[in-house]
Amino acid sequence: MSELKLTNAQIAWRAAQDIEDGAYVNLGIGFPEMVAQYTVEGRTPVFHTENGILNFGPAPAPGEEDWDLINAGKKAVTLKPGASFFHQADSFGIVRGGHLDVAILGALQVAQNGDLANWRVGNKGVPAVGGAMDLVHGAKRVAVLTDHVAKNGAPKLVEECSFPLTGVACVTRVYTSLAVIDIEGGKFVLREKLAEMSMDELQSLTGAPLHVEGDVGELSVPEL
Amino acid sequence: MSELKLTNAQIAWRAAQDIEDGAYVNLGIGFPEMVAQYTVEGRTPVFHTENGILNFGPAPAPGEEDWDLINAGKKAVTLKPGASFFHQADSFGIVRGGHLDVAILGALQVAQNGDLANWRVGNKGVPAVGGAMDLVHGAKRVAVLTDHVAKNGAPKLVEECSFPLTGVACVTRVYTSLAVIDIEGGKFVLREKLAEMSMDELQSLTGAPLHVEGDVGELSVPEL
Amino acid sequence: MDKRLPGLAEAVSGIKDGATVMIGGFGGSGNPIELVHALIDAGPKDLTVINNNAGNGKIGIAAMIEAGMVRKMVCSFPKSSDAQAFNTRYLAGEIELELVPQGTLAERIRAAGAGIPAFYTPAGYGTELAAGKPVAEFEGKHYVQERWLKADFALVKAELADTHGNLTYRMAGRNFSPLMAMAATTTIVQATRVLEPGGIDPEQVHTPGIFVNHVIEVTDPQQEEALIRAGAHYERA
Amino acid sequence: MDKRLPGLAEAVSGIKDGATVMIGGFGGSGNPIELVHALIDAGPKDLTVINNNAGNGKIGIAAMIEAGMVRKMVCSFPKSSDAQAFNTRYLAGEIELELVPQGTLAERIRAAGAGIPAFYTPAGYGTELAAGKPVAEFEGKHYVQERWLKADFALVKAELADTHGNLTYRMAGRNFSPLMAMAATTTIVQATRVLEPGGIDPEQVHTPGIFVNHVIEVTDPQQEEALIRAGAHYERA
Repeated sequence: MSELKLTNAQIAWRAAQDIEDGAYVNLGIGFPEMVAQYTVEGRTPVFHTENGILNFGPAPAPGEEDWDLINAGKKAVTLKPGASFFHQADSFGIVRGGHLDVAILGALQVAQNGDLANWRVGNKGVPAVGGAMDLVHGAKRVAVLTDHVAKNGAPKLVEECSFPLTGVACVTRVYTSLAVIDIEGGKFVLREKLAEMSMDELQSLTGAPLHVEGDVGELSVPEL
Repeated sequence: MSELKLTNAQIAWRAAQDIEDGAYVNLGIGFPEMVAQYTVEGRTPVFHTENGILNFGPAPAPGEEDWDLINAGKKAVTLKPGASFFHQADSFGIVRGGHLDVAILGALQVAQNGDLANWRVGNKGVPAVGGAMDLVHGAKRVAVLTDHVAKNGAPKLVEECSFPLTGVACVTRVYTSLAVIDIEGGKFVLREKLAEMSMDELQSLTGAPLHVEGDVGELSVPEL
Repeated sequence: MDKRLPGLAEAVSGIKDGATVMIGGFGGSGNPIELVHALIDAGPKDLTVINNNAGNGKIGIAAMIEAGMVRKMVCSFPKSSDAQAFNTRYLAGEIELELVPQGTLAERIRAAGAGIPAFYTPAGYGTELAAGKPVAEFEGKHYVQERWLKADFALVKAELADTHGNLTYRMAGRNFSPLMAMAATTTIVQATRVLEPGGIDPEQVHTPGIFVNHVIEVTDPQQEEALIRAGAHYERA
Repeated sequence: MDKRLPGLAEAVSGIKDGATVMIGGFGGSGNPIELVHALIDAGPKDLTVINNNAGNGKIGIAAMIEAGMVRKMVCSFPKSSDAQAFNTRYLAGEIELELVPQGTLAERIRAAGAGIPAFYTPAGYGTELAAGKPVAEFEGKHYVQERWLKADFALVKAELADTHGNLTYRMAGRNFSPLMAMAATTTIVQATRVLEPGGIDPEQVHTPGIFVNHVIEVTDPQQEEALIRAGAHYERA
């Protein structure tokens, strides 16, 4: 590691460890999609995509794409045995109705009460929301993958989001480049951190108090 | 005719004349189901039953019943080419969503503003409503088939229903044993009556004023 | 992932006193008779049962009522050719009834499955079945606000299942079953045939497996209507 | 009953200036490209278009926007690999945008088709997209009241149709199409094959014919994604 933080692949790997066998999972477009690559050996989660498929698989070989078989990111996918198609009202019924075990999303900011901002930075440009505001409600666990701080060094875990909200009090766990943090009772509760990083240093990179309840584990991931 | 009124079969026949080719039609359980028997030659309406079938046909021969293929009255039916099955939320979406051309129902009482009472007489016994309260909303035309007066001679077309309501201001046309009456602007508007019956006599059997707008046609039906 | 259970008794063993149980079927079509009879054998009490009807003859839901298992029925049409089991107890004040217009019943169940806590419907506006419910006007017409209807368990009859719980239904036996499968915390399915994953064309799945918890193969299921016509009577073994 | 029309031009000829038009499809899947291009040839103006996206490349909805036919887009995600047509006009204030969360968009369309004027969803609560909308609390959680979303026309791509308008869709091309078919006054379908009644198994119908007004056979339909990758450009003939 050139600097003291996990790569995106390593964050995705860590999140994948918490996905149980047979879990129904929605992975947000982009970075969260990497989680599928690190599925734990012997576990077979079922992936949902909000445009209307359950149990899709990885991208087909180049040239083998069928453009009626795409995911919410508009990328070509394949089907696994036991797949199903449905319309978008049923698909978001799956989301809102509490049927997913976990939804994993990206974040611009997460507040200590679980508020999430991940759909736009400000008021400029063309706004686009897609399924983000639906996906943060309903899943049994709503997890976020993110660098611990923004490119400009500003904390992404904050007391209150300054960017436009995607949802209120919706995030339950955050996997960052430095730590694993649960959101419980309106507080950030630290579960794991990189062994090489002190509590003080981690707190200095976090925009709201980190609470400790019980042991803090070591955030340990393989080279990827 | 032994008395000066239409038989149920004749009322059903008259209602059938107003069903256009290709119309989507729901016939209430019981008396209204007779309308299907008098479908006008050359027209092919599509019948909907709220338990989840479009384009069902008449009862099968005795012994040929399949009890997964029944109508809302729990009677065995058959399928016509072009039939489809769907669940009950979609089926009542068809009803509420305005997709039926006509729903034809029975009545205990109809008020001059279109209020309908057809699900229970009073507060005694076991109440049962089924789809009655849904079927009175949404269809482009909600028609009623009924004897003009009750068995005890009381008018069934009234100023205000005394029996518990099924729906408010929902009926658009009433086919009775004596007349065809539209409900428009909160009034009974007489469209057709038996030629042998005077206006005065018809009015005396009706619990609210009959209005005449334009011609009153002759209610003329074959012997059945 | 394999959602199969070896038998009906295992399937219903989690249904305890006081549970709310949705049971698929309309009239004689689509009733999971074998699951219901297994539930009678298990014998939980104080149940709230959600079905379009309130039992017919001396089998199925009627036999549950006879066995004293049902505290409350939620249904649209408790009348049947032989509704004696329910009628007697209802008129004696021994069983509670929540009467719901059929389309509202279907939509409330669908809403529960889809995470919609409340919606507006024209059905029932101005009638005694909407008494006390909030009303609102939209575009000049009046509507009643109805709430979602959830359950702890759903018992469902399918034609085909795969081991992931993907289902197809047979003809009008579909009725409330896809909705109930969405609305219950635990959905238990009896299927005439249980296939390996891939056995059902993904475009032809009626209920995706995400809504199903347990699948039991019942290869030669009975038909409620046929049993009733034969005068069948079910009592705990 | 035969809902077939001989050609695409006849199918879209009823769509006049100011109409609201739902167009099925999500990304490159399920777009009725041939119907949309026929609509560009017909050239009505001042349209409100409802689709998940706001056009991509220089074909389909993007080409409608280029042609100056669209007054307002209702969509969840106006961004695409090449969303130049919409972006330019939106940033210049020449086209209106109603941005709706995707699940809410689907549910609003479904509600219109099912006669539900309003419903409550958690999506958007506490965000700028719910600003000004009624909110309510159910069982300790907050929800936003959303209204049905209707249209004058829906343009839909199906795989199979029969002459009664019963439809099946191909894979994830299904997306919004069954909902839009319910929600529009007039639903116009292009299908790869049009069969006689009975050609589709009644258990496998995805959209019952009651929701469909016109069917046109387009035997070798184009795929939006493939056209965009090939750099296709559609302009009125």
